[in-house]
Amino acid sequence: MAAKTDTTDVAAVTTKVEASQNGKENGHGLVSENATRQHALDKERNLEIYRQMLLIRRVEERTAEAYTQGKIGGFLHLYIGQEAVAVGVVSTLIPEDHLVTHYRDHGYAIAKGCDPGAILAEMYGKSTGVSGGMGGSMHLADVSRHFWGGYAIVGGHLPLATGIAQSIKYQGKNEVVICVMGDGSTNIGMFHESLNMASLYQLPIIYLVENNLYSMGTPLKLHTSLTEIHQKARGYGMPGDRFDGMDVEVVQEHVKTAVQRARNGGGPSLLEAMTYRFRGHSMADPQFYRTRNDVEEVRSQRDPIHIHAQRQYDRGIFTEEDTKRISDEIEKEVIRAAQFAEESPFPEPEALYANIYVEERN
Amino acid sequence: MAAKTDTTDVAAVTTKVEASQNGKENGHGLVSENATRQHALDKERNLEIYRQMLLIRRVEERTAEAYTQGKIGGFLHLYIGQEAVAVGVVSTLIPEDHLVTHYRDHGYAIAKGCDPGAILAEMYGKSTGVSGGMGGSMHLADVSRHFWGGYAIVGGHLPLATGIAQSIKYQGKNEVVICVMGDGSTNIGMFHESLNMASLYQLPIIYLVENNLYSMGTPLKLHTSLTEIHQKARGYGMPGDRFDGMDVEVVQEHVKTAVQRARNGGGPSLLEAMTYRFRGHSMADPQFYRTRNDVEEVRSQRDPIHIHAQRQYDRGIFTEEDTKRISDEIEKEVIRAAQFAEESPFPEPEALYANIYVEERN
Amino acid sequence: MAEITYREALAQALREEMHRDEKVYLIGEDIGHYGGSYAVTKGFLDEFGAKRVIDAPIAEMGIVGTAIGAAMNGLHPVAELMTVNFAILALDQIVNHAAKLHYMFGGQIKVPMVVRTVSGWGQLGATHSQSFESWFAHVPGLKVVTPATPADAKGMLKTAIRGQDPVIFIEHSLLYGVKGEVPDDEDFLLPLSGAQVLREGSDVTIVTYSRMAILALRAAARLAQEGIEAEVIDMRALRPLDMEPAIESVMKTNHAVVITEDWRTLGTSAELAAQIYEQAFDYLDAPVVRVASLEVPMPYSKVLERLVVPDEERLIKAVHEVLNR
Amino acid sequence: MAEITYREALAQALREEMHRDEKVYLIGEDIGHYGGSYAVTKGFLDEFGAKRVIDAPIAEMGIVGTAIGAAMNGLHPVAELMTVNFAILALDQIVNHAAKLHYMFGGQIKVPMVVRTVSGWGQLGATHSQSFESWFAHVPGLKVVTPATPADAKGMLKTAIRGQDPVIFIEHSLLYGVKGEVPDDEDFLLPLSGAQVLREGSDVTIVTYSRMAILALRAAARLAQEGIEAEVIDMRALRPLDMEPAIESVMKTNHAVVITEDWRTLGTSAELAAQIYEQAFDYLDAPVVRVASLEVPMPYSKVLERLVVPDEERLIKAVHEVLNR
Ligand SMILES: Cc1ncc(C[n+]2csc(CCOP(=O)(O)OP(=O)(O)O)c2C)c(N)n1
Ligand SMILES: Cc1ncc(C[n+]2csc(CCOP(=O)(O)OP(=O)(O)O)c2C)c(N)n1
Ligand SMILES: [Mg+2]
Ligand SMILES: [Mg+2]
Repeated sequence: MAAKTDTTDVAAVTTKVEASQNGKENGHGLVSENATRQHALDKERNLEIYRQMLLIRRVEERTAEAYTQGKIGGFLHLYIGQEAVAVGVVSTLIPEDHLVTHYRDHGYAIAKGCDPGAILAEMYGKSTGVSGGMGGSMHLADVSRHFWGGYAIVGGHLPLATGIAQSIKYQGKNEVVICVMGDGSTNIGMFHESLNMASLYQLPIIYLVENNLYSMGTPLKLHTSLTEIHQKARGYGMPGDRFDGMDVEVVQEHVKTAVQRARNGGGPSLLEAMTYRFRGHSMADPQFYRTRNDVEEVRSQRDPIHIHAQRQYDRGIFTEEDTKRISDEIEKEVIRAAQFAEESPFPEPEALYANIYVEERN
Repeated sequence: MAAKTDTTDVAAVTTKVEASQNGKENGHGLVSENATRQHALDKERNLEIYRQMLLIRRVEERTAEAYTQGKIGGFLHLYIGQEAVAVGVVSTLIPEDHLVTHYRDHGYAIAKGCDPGAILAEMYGKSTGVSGGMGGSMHLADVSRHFWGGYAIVGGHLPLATGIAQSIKYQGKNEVVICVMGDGSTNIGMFHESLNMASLYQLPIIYLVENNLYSMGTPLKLHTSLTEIHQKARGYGMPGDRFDGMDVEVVQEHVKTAVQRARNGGGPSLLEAMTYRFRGHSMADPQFYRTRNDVEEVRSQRDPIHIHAQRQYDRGIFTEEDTKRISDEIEKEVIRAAQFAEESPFPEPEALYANIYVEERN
Repeated sequence: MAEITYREALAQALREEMHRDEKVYLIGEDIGHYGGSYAVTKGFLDEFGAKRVIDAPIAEMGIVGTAIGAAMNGLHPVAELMTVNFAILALDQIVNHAAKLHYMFGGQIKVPMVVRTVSGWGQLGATHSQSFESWFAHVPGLKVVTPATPADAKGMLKTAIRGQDPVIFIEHSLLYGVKGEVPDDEDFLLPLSGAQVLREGSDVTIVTYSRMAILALRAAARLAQEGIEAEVIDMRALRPLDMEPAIESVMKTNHAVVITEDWRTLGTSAELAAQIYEQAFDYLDAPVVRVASLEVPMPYSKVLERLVVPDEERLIKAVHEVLNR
Repeated sequence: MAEITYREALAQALREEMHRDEKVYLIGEDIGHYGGSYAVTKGFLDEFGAKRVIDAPIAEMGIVGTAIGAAMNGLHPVAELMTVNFAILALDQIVNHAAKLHYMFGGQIKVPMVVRTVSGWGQLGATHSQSFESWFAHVPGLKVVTPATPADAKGMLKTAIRGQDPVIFIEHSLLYGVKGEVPDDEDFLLPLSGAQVLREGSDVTIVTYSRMAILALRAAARLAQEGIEAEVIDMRALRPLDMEPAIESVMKTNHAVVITEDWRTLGTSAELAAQIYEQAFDYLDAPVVRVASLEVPMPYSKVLERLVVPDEERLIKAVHEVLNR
């Protein structure tokens, strides 16, 4: 990789951002009355968090492998390094809540409970894929879980998510919508039109920016005038909040507040999770714009999975056995998933003309 | 007209906005040393301001007449009521400075010094029009004066104006660009993309919003989430300022500050002039959305031409004779202009295929 | 049956469908307080309230995109884009989203929505006088309707609103005042495809749609006076495209003129002509003559504008040309 | 003369013109620090600096619009839109502004700029695999170039940059690696219009452009083995459109196949076919056969995708069909 550019700034993630502190406290603040029952709950919940983050990590690693083997085509954007955001966010939702995200969508698909086998099968272009092999890596979806999918036109899904929120309010439901995007996506016109309408109509939606410091290869301060992205909320009279996206407990606390506000009719929010991708933008990325050291620095100090596990060890919630058992299970699960993808059939030629229209003629 | 909607809010213009105060003071603050020389200068400058505002008013009245006589076609958007903004703004500029505005452009064309005859001829579709009869009312321009014209796609001219500012900085010139738009135009994506780029690249441009409380017939608070439009600047780390757009001296003071900042490399600003149109959005507007009283209330209390003249009378700068003389001159000028338009020839059929390309073949 | 204008027919369709189905709502610029830029939704705000008649900000992508999202989650939005010239600002939402979601996600997502928009001209200048129906009709996943009569306007809009797919419904500003017989039956529905013979004739086939279909009828009447019987085919919808009536007609008349209001090169006339050649090659006594707008940005001056858009004279000249008279 | 890739040819053109004229600058997403999404501008940031190689925010309207503004005021911007699929987000700036300003203001404003963008596919899914050249080429005021060879890529890009009008320069992602002879003369300029005969043949005329022209040459070689001599016409530019070589060829071969990578209905193939019929009607022994992409949103799965885009087999089948063999 090239010499480190003066424009990169991993400090933003290596040193936890301000907001993250109180987030952490609240995190601990969770502990309450009946200690042992609470301990069991704590353990169960935190192991599940751990399991999901690790599952995402391992599935992504397997995905990268399959891509290099030529079994997955097109653009492939890995979520490695950002696991705490998807897992933290989804853990604050009820199943009916809606999720819409961009093409870097594998983590959300897994957090929303999609079967890793069906996810890999989609990337393999198999008919058993979550989208029948028609969408691929960038277009995973499971509408039955209100996971509306990943979208590949930057910013294109913001108006859609806003409309879903509008339909919720129109129908008097109390569901909320989470709309995930990257830092680079906040510069496009659809961001402005969507946030204005959401605030104007006080819609139950949270715009969640995963600020991983790069828009593809363009560093944050070269692509946006206000690098404190959460402050863009001010232009819409909307609350904004920034927090450490590498610490799953912090993510949970901050997202929970916004979700509650939205559910109680308090309207939309703009959240900014400070995070970092440990891999290139896509598998094709030569990463001229940052150095190996940049990546190593963050990975070694701020790996979200390590941060979570370590805290639970320190709190005496996890034992080495717990995490060992889980990673063994996940290893098997990933092998099974890959096998499922491998063995699944490709779509029949008939699939070509299916689903262009719901009604061929009307 | 329909019953007054609970959503209109003429108070915003009938009661001068906060910012306007200090503006006014500074206005008086202009007075300096040698009183009599100053008095002469003051008089000359203020009579010119008066002349331009009244000329706009009379030309617009004549334009409306010609439209009802079927001599002007298409959409016609009058500037009556907003004269203080165009005249105040242009009076703070040097001739090399650039002006780009929306389709409500007659006032700026006149303030930038275009000949009323050529302006009316353009609306008549005559070859002697400022744009050769090809543009019409919405597309007046005189590039030799760096008046880049009126644009009819809402928000469409913002990126263009931003690019002109970029070319100025690129070439190391010290000119500035004024980009005028309406309140409704601040909701479109191009507003966001333009302001972000202008702030990111610290371009010499002032985005001036003429907030006349309506986006066509949609009241301010129904079309934008942050009705204090100047505060939208916060989303771009850009200074914002709001002021009374019915008082030409206030306009001058506030615009001057932003122009100086831009000229000195201080980057872009977002200004909001509180104003009101005394006519419909266009000649086709039935104005169901406001009452005659709404309009009368503002017109009677806040007519920009009256405010300016009255202050000069009070300050002993203007005499009745001065203003009478000027309005007589203007009356003649408008008659001459209309006559010029009437008598000018229509374009020859050849004009149809001229100017599609600069180079037919290359 | 009642004689009403194209505008009233559209208003009837919207009103009836909104009363029929709570899930139908309208969103667009100035459709409420202003009363609709072409007065189609005049009175709707009072009748249905601000929840179902939404005065949107000037945000074409937001208007269409939120409508798509609402449709995905079960509503039936009718989004209004003031004119087709501004619709191209929302093209990403229409082409990259509305048209693709059902297919791209393997059938999981439906987008039952209508985008109403308007073509037209009248000294509005270069940016406000364009026709883009050929662009929308080029895209698989969209249905594109271009009604010429009040009856079609009502019947096709009602079907579009009750349908399950995204429909681009393109009206014409110079047709709003045109009157015609329209059934007042609340279930008066017309298919979103299917061309029609508006006038029978044996000498030449005129293939067209929208306002040009009305103009063609007038030209046909004049041609009749000189003994030329023109058959006028109104395509009515451009996707899906029903060429059958046009082909059958050409097989009978052996001569075809295609007339459209958009630019000629790569415009709608190219596809209509190409398909006539492909499907009636051996029946054509002469090349199909295409009549379309001149290829210039629309000039404001009326003396030039009137030269750009096809008129009866140009159509009649084209008929003479194809008949070699 | 040197053998270089299409990618290198484009880089050469940009580099030479930037050295020649200070007024030329580049703006686009990831053209600098990333090195260009297709590596065309790799190394440019170091060579020319951030003032002339601007890594823009993701803001297609802003990128094109600011470039238009800079062009209005005397610069010669080359705006890069990462792919044509995102270009439709900037369509308003291109169609309602770049294409119209010179005309609409009576010749007062000039827009000397180039928009470089890319068509292509390769398991990129429905929103990333489209071709919209027919849309740009429909618009008076724009010039539209679709080079198939490294030499055209270089020579036409240089002319476009030195020109005074807005040019939409559409590359093809699957051509970047293709090599060809390219003059290294710094003033190697090629006209922005003018179709060319890439291969002579007497039996059938294949009319096409961009990547399909290369594919047509391969198909023609195979056809030759069965004794069919195909003449291949590369249109090179779609606006202005030069039909003469195609028409002359058809007058000789009496048979034509049009092959394009965009969707068939209302696509580029419609206009090309229509004009062949119009100008060579009496010379055609059979209807022109159009080969184009199947009318579906592009599926991701490779087993389906490969059925959508025209390949040599489909072209050869079409030639057999038109020759009735
Ligand atoms: C409208 C549009 N423009 C450009 C692209 C190409 N593109 C895909 S991802 C990307 C960068 C997005 O960065 P960011 O929003 O920060 O998300 P991240 O990849 O970092 O998660 C770009 C430029 C696109 N897909 N859509
Ligand atoms: C992109 C676009 N959408 C819609 C329109 C139609 N339109 C013209 S003016 C206007 C209202 C603009 O209001 P505002 O920006 O406040 O300016 P004002 O007319 O009040 O000066 C609308 C909706 C347009 N010209 N362009
Ligand atoms: Mg990012
Ligand atoms: Mg306004």
